[in-house]
Amino acid sequence: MNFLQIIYLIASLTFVIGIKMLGKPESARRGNLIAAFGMTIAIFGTIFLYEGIKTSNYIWIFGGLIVGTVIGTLMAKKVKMTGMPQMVSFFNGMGGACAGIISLVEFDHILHTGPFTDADPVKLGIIFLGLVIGSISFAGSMIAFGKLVEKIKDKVLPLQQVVNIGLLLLILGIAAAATLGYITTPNVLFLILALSLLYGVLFVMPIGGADMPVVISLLNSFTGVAAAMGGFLYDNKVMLFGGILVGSAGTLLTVVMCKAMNRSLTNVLIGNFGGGSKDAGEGKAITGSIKEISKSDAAVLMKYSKKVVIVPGYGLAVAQAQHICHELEQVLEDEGVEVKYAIHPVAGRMPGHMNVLLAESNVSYDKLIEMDDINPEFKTTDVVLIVGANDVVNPAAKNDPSSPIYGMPILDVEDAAHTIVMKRSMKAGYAGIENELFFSPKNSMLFGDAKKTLTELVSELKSL
Amino acid sequence: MNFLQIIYLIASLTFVIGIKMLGKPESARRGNLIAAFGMTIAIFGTIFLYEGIKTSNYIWIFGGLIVGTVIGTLMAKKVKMTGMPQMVSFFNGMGGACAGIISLVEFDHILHTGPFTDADPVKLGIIFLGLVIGSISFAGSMIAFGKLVEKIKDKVLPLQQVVNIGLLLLILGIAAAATLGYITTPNVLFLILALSLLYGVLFVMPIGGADMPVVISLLNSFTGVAAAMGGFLYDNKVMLFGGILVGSAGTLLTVVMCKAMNRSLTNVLIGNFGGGSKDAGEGKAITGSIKEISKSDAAVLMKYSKKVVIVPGYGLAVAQAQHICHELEQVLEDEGVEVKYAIHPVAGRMPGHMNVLLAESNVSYDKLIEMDDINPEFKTTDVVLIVGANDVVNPAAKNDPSSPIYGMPILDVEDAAHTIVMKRSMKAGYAGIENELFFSPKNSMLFGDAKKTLTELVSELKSL
Amino acid sequence: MNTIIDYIANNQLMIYLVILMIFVGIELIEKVPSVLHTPLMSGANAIHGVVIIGAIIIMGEAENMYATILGFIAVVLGTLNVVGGFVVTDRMLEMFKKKKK
Amino acid sequence: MNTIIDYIANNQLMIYLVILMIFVGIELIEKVPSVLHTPLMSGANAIHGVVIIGAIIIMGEAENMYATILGFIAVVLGTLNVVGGFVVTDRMLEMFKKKKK
Amino acid sequence: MKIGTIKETKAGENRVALSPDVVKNFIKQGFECLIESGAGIGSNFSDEIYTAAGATILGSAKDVCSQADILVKVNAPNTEEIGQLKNGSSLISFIYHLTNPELIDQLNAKNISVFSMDAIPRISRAQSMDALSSQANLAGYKAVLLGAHHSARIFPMLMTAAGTISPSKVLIFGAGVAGLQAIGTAKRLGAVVEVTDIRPETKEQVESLGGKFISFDTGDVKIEGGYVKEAGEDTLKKQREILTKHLAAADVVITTALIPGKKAPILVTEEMVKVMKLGSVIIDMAVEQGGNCELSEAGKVVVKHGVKIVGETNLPSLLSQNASESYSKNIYAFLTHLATKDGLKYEMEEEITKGTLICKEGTKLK
Amino acid sequence: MKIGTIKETKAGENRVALSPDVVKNFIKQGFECLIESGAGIGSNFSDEIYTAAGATILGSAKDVCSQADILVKVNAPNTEEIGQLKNGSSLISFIYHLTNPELIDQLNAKNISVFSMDAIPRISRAQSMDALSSQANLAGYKAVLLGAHHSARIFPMLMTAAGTISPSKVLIFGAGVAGLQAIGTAKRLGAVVEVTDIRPETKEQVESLGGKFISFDTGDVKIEGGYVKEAGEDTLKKQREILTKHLAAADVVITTALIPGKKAPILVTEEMVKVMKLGSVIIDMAVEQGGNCELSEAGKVVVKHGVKIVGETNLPSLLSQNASESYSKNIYAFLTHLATKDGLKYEMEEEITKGTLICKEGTKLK
Ligand SMILES: NC(=O)c1ccc[n+]([C@@H]2O[C@H](COP(=O)([O-])OP(=O)(O)OC[C@H]3O[C@@H](n4cnc5c(N)ncnc54)[C@H](OP(=O)(O)O)[C@@H]3O)[C@@H](O)[C@H]2O)c1
Ligand SMILES: NC(=O)c1ccc[n+]([C@@H]2O[C@H](COP(=O)([O-])OP(=O)(O)OC[C@H]3O[C@@H](n4cnc5c(N)ncnc54)[C@H](OP(=O)(O)O)[C@@H]3O)[C@@H](O)[C@H]2O)c1
Ligand SMILES: NC(=O)c1ccc[n+]([C@@H]2O[C@H](COP(=O)([O-])OP(=O)(O)OC[C@H]3O[C@@H](n4cnc5c(N)ncnc54)[C@H](O)[C@@H]3O)[C@@H](O)[C@H]2O)c1
Ligand SMILES: NC(=O)c1ccc[n+]([C@@H]2O[C@H](COP(=O)([O-])OP(=O)(O)OC[C@H]3O[C@@H](n4cnc5c(N)ncnc54)[C@H](O)[C@@H]3O)[C@@H](O)[C@H]2O)c1
Repeated sequence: MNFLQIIYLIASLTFVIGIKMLGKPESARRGNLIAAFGMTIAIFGTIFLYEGIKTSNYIWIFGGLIVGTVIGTLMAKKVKMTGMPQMVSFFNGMGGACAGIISLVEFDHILHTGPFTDADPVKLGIIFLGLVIGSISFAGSMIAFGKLVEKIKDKVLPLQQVVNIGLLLLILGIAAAATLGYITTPNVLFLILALSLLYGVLFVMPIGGADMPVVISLLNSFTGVAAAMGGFLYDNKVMLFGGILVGSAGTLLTVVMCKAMNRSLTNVLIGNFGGGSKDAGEGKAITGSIKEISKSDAAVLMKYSKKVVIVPGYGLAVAQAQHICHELEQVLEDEGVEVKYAIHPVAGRMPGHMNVLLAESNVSYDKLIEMDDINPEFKTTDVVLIVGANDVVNPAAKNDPSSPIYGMPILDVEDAAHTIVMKRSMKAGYAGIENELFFSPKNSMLFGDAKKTLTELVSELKSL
Repeated sequence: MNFLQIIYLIASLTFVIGIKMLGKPESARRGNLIAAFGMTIAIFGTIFLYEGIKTSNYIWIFGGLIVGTVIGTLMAKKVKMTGMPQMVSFFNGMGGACAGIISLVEFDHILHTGPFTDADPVKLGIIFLGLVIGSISFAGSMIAFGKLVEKIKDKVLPLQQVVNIGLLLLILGIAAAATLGYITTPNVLFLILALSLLYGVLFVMPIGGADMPVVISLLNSFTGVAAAMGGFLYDNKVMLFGGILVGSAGTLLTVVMCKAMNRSLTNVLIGNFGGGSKDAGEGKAITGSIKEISKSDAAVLMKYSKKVVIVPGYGLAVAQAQHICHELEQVLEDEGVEVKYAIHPVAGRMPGHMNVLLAESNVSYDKLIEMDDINPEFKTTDVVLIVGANDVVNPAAKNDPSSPIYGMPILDVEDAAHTIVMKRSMKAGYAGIENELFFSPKNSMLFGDAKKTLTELVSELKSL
Repeated sequence: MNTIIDYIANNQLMIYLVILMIFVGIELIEKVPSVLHTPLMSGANAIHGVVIIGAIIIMGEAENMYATILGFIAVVLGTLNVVGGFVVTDRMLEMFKKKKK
Repeated sequence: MNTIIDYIANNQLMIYLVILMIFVGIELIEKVPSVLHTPLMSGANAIHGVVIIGAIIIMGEAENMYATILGFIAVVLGTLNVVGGFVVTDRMLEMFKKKKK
Repeated sequence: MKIGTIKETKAGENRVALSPDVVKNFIKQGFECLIESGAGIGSNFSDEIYTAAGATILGSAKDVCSQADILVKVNAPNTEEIGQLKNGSSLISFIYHLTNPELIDQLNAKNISVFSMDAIPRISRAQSMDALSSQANLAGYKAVLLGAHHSARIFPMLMTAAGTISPSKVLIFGAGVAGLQAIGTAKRLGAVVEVTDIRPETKEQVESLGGKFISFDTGDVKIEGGYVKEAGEDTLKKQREILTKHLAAADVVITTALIPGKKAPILVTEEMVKVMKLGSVIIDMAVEQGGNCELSEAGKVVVKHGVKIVGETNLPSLLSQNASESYSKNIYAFLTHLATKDGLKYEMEEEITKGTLICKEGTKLK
Repeated sequence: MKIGTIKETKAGENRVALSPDVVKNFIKQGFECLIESGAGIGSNFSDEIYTAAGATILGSAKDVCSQADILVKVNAPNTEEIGQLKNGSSLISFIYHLTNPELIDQLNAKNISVFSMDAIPRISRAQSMDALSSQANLAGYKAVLLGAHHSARIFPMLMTAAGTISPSKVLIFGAGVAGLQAIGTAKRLGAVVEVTDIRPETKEQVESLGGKFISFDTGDVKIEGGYVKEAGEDTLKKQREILTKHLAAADVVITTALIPGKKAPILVTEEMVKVMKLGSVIIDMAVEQGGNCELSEAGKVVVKHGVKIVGETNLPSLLSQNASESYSKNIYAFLTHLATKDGLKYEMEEEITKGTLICKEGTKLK
């Protein structure tokens, strides 16, 4: 038993260290493994060293472990990269359910010893709390999962917020009443369970699909708190530790994620319901949906690329961002990334505009590649960074005979694995037409003045 | 008493928050005040709420507090900015002494209840450890103080390291023996005290004056540990908390400080004894002593300046650092710092070399100031950043008739409050002569390739 | 009021611990590049799978059918959370495998 | 060996606490600009002046001359550490007063 | 099909309509190329290079004209050359048909289909054929160099042991293709560049090249198809007033303002020249259309009131090699747009054909 | 004391030894300045500007010469001018006394003290008087512009709708003052710049300006006082070999190699010119000392083997205004170093005086 405490201590440490390492790209993977190691010893330590575990139940325990491991591994391995968020949501829901079940069983234990109103109110409170939080987390995660696999649509009831808040207060009120002995029927447990599940559903239901990751992160920290309740219940340090850690880190992570999306948490939870598309500029009517990328994501994406092609356009000139663009190129090259510039013959506003600009910032002539030479290279390009260019990468020139630029040769940036368009808004360029590239699933927008944004991108890259 | 615990809890939190805020220039001052607030409530809480404090002793307590406060405030207020490190060292020593005295008194308490060998060995061990660490910290700090006010010279005994380690082992051996009851005379306490004081002296004695800040930081974390011993002794959470926090933070700070000086801790403690001057290059014999500055210090110095003048020289051209130099200028200007370039007529290797260079990087012509116009301005300049220039700022041109550059007009950078010279080594420039500016007390060297260093400087500035 | 103070005082260590943990959790997340947000969330998700320990305990201590069945389900779900969580995280982090320089 | 394990297990909370504190201490110092090293050191110096609490306790509990004298000295020294420490730190930080932008 | 070109006969013309590179491309497409011996020499293309590229060198212009199905030229042919053309063949060159009506009549008489390179519409997909742009671009560069050449001062600022040389001030009128390239070039050389234009949207473009824009109220300016259609006398007067003080400070002035098919607007009057500094230089790029400066004389460098006024009429020809290369690439893009292997396709509804085709087999279309 | 200057009589010389700014400074110092009417006109300094600066304008050179205590000039005076000089007065100008012994005799005959501006020692404190540097600097800039002027290609790379224009290659021989400024200027204009020099330490300097250095073994080169004293035939041969392939790729070649007091080394032989491209340009800055190119002719632009060889002998004069300003500042620094209000102080041990004083009151010192 004492030895188990030390195992728990070590496991707790691996969680902290693991999370810390997860915060840096180069150590993230090892961090995950370290935490997994800690978890493993905690689990087996508990099985073999925890007093009270009946060896007769080993079969169930190992059976459950094996079943869970097989299913979990299969699911996790099979899911496509794009399906990761729903997978996380699903597993999170499992954790929540697990926490809820613990509360159910513990409540049952209490009932076996007498009317639950005689029990320690603290313990009772913890059990109810664990049940409430675990159930919300479970139900919410499942709804989030459903939304992400697009089985469930966003739905806003009238007075949604009022209903939600009322329901939550109701649940907490019932739980408090039961804890303090004002309610005596043991069935109150199932009432709480049912209401909590309902709340979980209602909570997530109206939130937009694009905001799901934030919601999952929040539910994630809920589950953490639910796990911590288990820790209190059993006076189990590792559960407490792991749970609280995830609870606090998860909450901050949620806030940070909102920030990275330039929104506030309340905004995600209450305001801005509905579809995922976002009208970022005062430009023309936008039909498809665009995706924004944060500077740090863009930085990591480029840093871990083999080949990046920069497409400069008139916006680079307007922002006078040529020097910092050269700096970006150099930072990437220092990281071992191959960087080239794709120069469209009419980029800018005068023949050779980009040449004048880039030569000023000392970009080597070998790096400036003509359109005809770079076009076949896009297929092998990981990221194309389009800096203040628009018409010269507009596929309408190829696809839309009615477009004023139809017939103009363009840079085939769509052949690359990712494109990032850096401009201030969704406004059109010289030709005054919309650009469907912006709505391509491979494309992300990085809004802002080119000089400012590039400067920040360089900082991000350096701090990675 | 319970209320006191809450006070302690709050105080502990203020310490963490205080230290966190001390880590950022804009919040540092408030952080200090917050910690001071926590300390105040902890002190008065203890006085009024701690069970066992006799009101008859209030006079002594308040007397001591008043005496300490008056002396402490006076000393702290009177000391010159340049005398800060010795002041810190002095106060640190006081804390160490205080911790030592606590051990003395507690040991005395034990003696009053019977032979100390009967006492709880854990308690005994803690008392001895507190005494040892406190005394070392006290003696070491006093020596460090003496060195900083230049009353004490560096002195290395033969076999210094062996003697030191032997002495430390001896002290710990005696303390262990006494704890475990192998030594029975109470006088062992004084032996330990004496030996610890001696060790403190020997420990700091040989370390070079320039390395003192690192040593003080280390002694500081020692005192923290000594305070934590007090915490264990009285099961006093706030002492424990504050002590360990300072112990761990102080230790890391020591390491970080070494890193910032480009040295390792062992190097400071064992190697490289002797004078404070450092031979950073393969240049000619250096007579005076030079001072290095870290990039982040340089960054903060410039950021909090009103006016910075950049003196470019041939090294800027060699490093092709003109673009990043312009970037530095812009970052500083964004911070509200006035930035100008002082162009010496023969800087570089051809007439107008600096103009060609800086125009390439788009530095505005208005910022390029001729020597005759900028010279009177240096008096009102906070920082002059000399990038790869040497002869053009060499005072020998004015002072040393035998110098080959005697009679050449130079930039009077010495009139400014600070100068920072950025170059790769102590090597001479075109004229092949040494530059006494480098040894000026107002000057700091920032060694490294101009491009690389400026790039890092810009990153530092952005991250501040 | 007093009971609260007493409670706090009696569970001091626990409270210190909880506060410190929250502190550590926050401190760890500050300044994480946003590309790591999802893996981090996923990793944290796996870590709260530590709730499995509770499941193991109820399963291990189970004496009746109710507890056995629920316990078994809890173990399975908890394991799903842990194993799935860590494996998914690892897969997400594969993109950082390629290390250069 | 067993005694050590027992000791650890019995003082678990304390150990968690100490480890976490160390962790927090380290986490706080990472990435501090070096110009703040000296003020930070000075601020930390003031904080370990918390040893004054010990001094107050021995002083407060003092019954004999020995304890009284030593206690008094300890209080004075501790106060010096605390007050001097905070004031010096504050003075150092004056340079950051001027805030622009 | 045979594409031919001959040596340009216009005085001072060093360009040629087909570069060896483009010859190579045409031959790859299945055309035949006929080149008059020595036609490329002014652009540093020797007969040997052409032969190596696969062209047939013919001894005289007559040989080429009489054999070519399509004659490509830089300048419009003279009467003699028209006489030698194969009846019913096609001609592609700068024509400026509005100012040359009798030329059109002569060509019509010989049933020549005429495409005018100066009439390429300014639409996105025609950019690669836009010879006016390609030549104006080079002219903008050359104008700056000519300014620097004629100035007794250097462009960049230099701080030297012998004192500081202040940078030259370059003042550019018109931020079209030529003007923008001039800004870029003058900035490169280190000058302080000021620019004025009556199209307000050029402000951003000027600044994107690091130039300083001088704004003034441009109330009554009409713009059509990217070109200034008309600028009222009011605007011009206002402009002159504001610019006088900038002129007084300028070391080099470059004027590029053109209104297609009209006499160039007078931007710098004699009065304004008088305020300029001794030794300053004006490069009047519009001199052929009458000049933006009242005092400029086509084809001459004159000194008036101490100011050198350079009236070079054919700036691209001074960069003959690059100019010929660009022009032939424009021709190539244009011809591959128009031609099938059997002849030219006359899609009269297609914008480019419609814009450029002046006469079709004896019928005057414009 | 009266300082005077006259209009330069050497053909093609537009410079003048005193600029209005410097006149102002001299007058502030208590000197009197005499200027021949029209002396500054070639540098855009009118008589009015001089008058405004405080100078006395005199009608003829004779008037100035006969009154001035110190005559400052750019070029050495001719026989007629020497005849007009006041007996016992002083003369400051470029003299090149080694190549002009009879000039010295004439001056001695009139008891003139002669300071030669070409003999300013290259020491740090004399940098502000170093007229060779100040003029070479401007010459380096001008050489590039001349190269660009004579080339049929533009310097920068341009990627346009009409195809990509590749950048010009500029090859520079000699990275002295002129060579370095040429690198800077050619880089600015966007050319790809290659440089060669026999002093290996110039590699870093070349690179500091963004040029590419072509190294070769320079075993037997002797350097003295910053100048190349002698370069063996071996080195020159090796250099020629290595450079031939660079020459074949070059569009503009600028040669600046000088060895003081000797005939300039031949760096580009006729054989080497033959490998060069049609239409490429050589600017031979050493043409006055015999030229670095075998085929160059002083004062002329010749075309040989299809290569334009520009033999401009007086490049600074083409930038007369800046050149005069710099030269006069050199003169000013020199004179304030030498002069007291009562006359010149002849501290014969002082390095600058010692270096520059050719004759003192009738005695030839060198
Ligand atoms: N090269 C020539 O000779 C020439 C001459 C005349 C016309 N054109 C035409 O010009 C166009 C050139 O294409 P392009 O792609 O280079 O330019 P573009 O299509 O005009 O697009 C430029 C884009 O840059 C963005 N931008 C402007 N300022 C910015 C800033 N400070 N920071 C970040 N982004 C900024 C603008 O979007 P936001 O406003 O949303 O930021 C704009 O959509 C073609 O249509 C071509 O036909 C070319
Ligand atoms: N302007 C002209 O016309 C001309 C012509 C000829 C001679 N000169 C002479 O050249 C000198 C010019 O003075 P100056 O102050 O500009 O140059 P300098 O005295 O030659 O000093 C340049 C300094 O830059 C440092 N440096 C070189 N490469 C560097 C790099 N990559 N990163 C950082 N630092 C680097 C060198 O120190 P480290 O090696 O330690 O890095 C060197 O001490 C004067 O003596 C002048 O008389 C001028
Ligand atoms: N297809 C394309 O994308 C394409 C290609 C080339 C040019 N263009 C556009 O065509 C337009 C003109 O180009 P250009 O260089 O041939 O122009 P241009 O030679 O016709 O005129 C030069 C400039 O002079 C200006 N100007 C006229 N009168 C003036 C006055 N009184 N004062 C000052 N400035 C005056 C005009 O506004 C124009 O900017 C521009 O909008 C250019 O972007 C488009
Ligand atoms: N006081 C000063 O600080 C000062 C002022 C000006 C010049 N200088 C120094 O004087 C020196 C020469 O300056 P300059 O411009 O008047 O030089 P220069 O005109 O005498 O010669 C030009 C260059 O040609 C090179 N050269 C000679 N023979 C060559 C060959 N065969 N092949 C290639 N290159 C050859 C020389 O090395 C020199 O670099 C330089 O070291 C310069 O830095 C010093």
